[in-house]
Amino acid sequence: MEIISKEKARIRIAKRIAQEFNEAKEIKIINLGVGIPTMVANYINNNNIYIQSENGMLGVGPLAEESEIDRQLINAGRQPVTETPGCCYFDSATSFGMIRGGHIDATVIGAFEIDQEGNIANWIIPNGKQLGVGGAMDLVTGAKKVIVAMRHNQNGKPKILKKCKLPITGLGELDMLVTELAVFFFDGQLILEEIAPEIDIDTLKKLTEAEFKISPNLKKINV
Amino acid sequence: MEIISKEKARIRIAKRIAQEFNEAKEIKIINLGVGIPTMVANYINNNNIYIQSENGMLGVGPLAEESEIDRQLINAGRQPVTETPGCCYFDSATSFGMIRGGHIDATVIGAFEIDQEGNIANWIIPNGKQLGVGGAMDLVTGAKKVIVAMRHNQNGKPKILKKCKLPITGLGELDMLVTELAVFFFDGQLILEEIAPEIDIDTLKKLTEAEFKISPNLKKINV
Amino acid sequence: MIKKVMDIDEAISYIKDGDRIMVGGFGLAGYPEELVEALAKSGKKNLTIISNDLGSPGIGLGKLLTNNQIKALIGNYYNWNPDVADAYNSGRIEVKLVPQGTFAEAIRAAGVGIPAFYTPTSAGTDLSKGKEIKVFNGKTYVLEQAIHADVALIKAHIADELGNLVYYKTARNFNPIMAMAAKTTIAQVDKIVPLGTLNPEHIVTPHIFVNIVTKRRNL
Amino acid sequence: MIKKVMDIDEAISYIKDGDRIMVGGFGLAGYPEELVEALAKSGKKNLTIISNDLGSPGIGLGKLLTNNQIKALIGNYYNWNPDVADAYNSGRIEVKLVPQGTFAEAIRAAGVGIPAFYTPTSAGTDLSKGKEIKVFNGKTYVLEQAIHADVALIKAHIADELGNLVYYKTARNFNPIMAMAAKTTIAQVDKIVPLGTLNPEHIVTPHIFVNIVTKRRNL
Repeated sequence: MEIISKEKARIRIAKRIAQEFNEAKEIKIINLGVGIPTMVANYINNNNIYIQSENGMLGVGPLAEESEIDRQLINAGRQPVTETPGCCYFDSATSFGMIRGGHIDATVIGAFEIDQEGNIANWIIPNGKQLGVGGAMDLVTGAKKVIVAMRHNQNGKPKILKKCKLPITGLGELDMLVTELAVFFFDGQLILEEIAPEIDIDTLKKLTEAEFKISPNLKKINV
Repeated sequence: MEIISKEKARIRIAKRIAQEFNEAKEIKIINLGVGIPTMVANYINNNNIYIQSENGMLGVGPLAEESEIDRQLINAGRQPVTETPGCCYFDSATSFGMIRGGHIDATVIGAFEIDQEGNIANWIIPNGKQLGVGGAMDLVTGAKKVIVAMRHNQNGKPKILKKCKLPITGLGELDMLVTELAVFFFDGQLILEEIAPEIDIDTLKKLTEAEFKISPNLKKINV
Repeated sequence: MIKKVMDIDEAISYIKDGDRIMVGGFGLAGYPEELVEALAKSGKKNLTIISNDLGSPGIGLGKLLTNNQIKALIGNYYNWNPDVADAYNSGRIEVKLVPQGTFAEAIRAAGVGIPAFYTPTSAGTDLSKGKEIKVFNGKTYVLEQAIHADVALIKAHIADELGNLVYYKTARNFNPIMAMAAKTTIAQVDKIVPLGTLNPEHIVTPHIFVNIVTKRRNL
Repeated sequence: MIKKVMDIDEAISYIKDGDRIMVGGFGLAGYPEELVEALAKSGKKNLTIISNDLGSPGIGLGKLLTNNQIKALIGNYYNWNPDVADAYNSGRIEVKLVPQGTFAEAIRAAGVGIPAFYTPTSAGTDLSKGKEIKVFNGKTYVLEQAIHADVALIKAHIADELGNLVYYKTARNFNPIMAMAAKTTIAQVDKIVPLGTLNPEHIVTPHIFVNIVTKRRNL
């Protein structure tokens, strides 16, 4: 039933998003969420990209190796990280000042659901077991570009919907959606820009509840 | 006509206010305005007192001597100052955060007029030649204790009024008023706590337009 | 204003049952381990804990929940400690979730005398329900109120004898803003140095915001 | 986002007639002397200058007024430069007075995405006339809006090659918050050092807020 294995899907999504950043000719500041978003860093090979972590650091380096671990130097996913030259530290109000103030060029986040109005649901699945919002609402509102990284479907159930069923994180904040099967831009509506080489548009439509337009420049995902 | 010369009056006011701070047994942070308030520092002999300047310094030292002058190290009156051990620098938003947030124990300011409702007028005399408010409105609102240092009269005209005629700086913010002739506390009304040795209460009443109560513990100013 | 260097247990004695307590830290980085430990041992109860998260089950701030010392939580991310959802669902504690950026700004606001501010964060979501909204330049904003506390327990790296503070890496997080927002701020530090040792340009938290300094026993 | 080290005149070429320009400094301390000088020479006009004060007559920012480059001022204290009152009274310029603390907070607000906030400052005075007021806990507050700019001209002491900044004594003042509040921030610095030279704990303005770094010619 799976067109692409979970592990391959995650790597493809991360690589495709890294492409966006690898093309940057000017300095860009990005914030990476937990999960696939964190993996994006592994595929960035552009010195113009600097990673901000909302717990108070700009210039986050790779995850710390065993011997480098410092429990007081972590990213927002509580993982031990390293420093890069020119990095700096600041308090949480300044950190979210950067985010809310529109100084972050892009945020890459995961999501449970996306809808055709550009809404993102990624902070809670009401089941009584979760109690947390973190910085998700600030990030989708504040970042100049909101890139969602997620599997196209969840156990065969669509995640790209006509209307989010889960509580939303922000109103129409989506700019770009990357799944293992498709790349969409959002500009008032979803626009399919790239499609996986394994499938055709009819298959994609069956796997996608939301309405979407097809770009006249439709390409194959190439990572 | 003058009961006390201008220079003696200024020194007496500064010394009397310094008394307030010289009694402090705990650390106190104070902010001193331009004019007589700045002179208060000359009479403070208590290591518990630290001076904040709203242009971004805590731990302001004495005015700089000729050889020590650094044009990038000034107080809010644009005078070159010196550092004290443990001093620090911060931006203007943090500086007024200290002030507005109630972290300053006392501010000493000059005034054009005071009234019996505790209003202070010290930011403008509308004559078309002045255009400035500075930090006065923030200081009277934010400081825990607002001490006004001013001459009792201006060329024979009362400055302590029933109602301020000049535009006010803040509503009922006065806590203490020190002139060369009297010390008043304000607690919903003006209360005379100390009187100059040169005059009696009837003379003071003639020189003061505002109504005031007389403290049962009335004392002579003793500096 | 109290201002002195004292022992951890004496410092904790300034906390009363029912107090609103801010605690710095993000996950297990930057929280004042020994102050939290001493608070857990003290048995103080009916506390409102204002913190980013509640550590892990039985670890760090999680201990206060295990000990039934908590009446309410104000914070933003409790998924690292599933005990919180359990306690909330069984009605043992109240929980108020605030988006992390709003949480940080509301703490700073309390420190700088701003009673309320507008933010775009959470507009149109469940977390803005019941809050005042207002449109500026065609965009919707939510009015959020300052978050105050009775006591802030913070962690810093070095203090001078007056209580000027510097921090260490991402252990900084909420500590500098919580220092500003509480009536009494207690800082746990790794080291206390003589006055004049810290470079005035490098001080992050001026001593005006710090009431009590307490030195960490175990480094 | 532009981000590079460039010459002062090239940096100033990013300013257009009619721009809203923030300029750091308090009195004659902490304002970017050479950037202001270059702006005066450039002859750019109809500028709105957002600054604490306007230097002295014909000195510092005062030069821009002498040159008739100013359309409007937003700031708080012009008594050090009597030319300002003259220009205002004769109708040559507009002036908007904002209490200094509100001015600072409104600049920071612009930088951190807060469109408006409540402050107790100026409540009941002439400067709150026409502004929205609201009572919190029995006390009256005034709603103040963020102050944005097209370009910020700031002064710092040292920059690294990325634009991380540290300041010098009371020359810090409005510079760090103005860096956050403008679309384009241009920093005049005394020295540029290689990446990794500045201690990450000592950086006051992270490079995210700085677009152009320009080195002072005359020290």
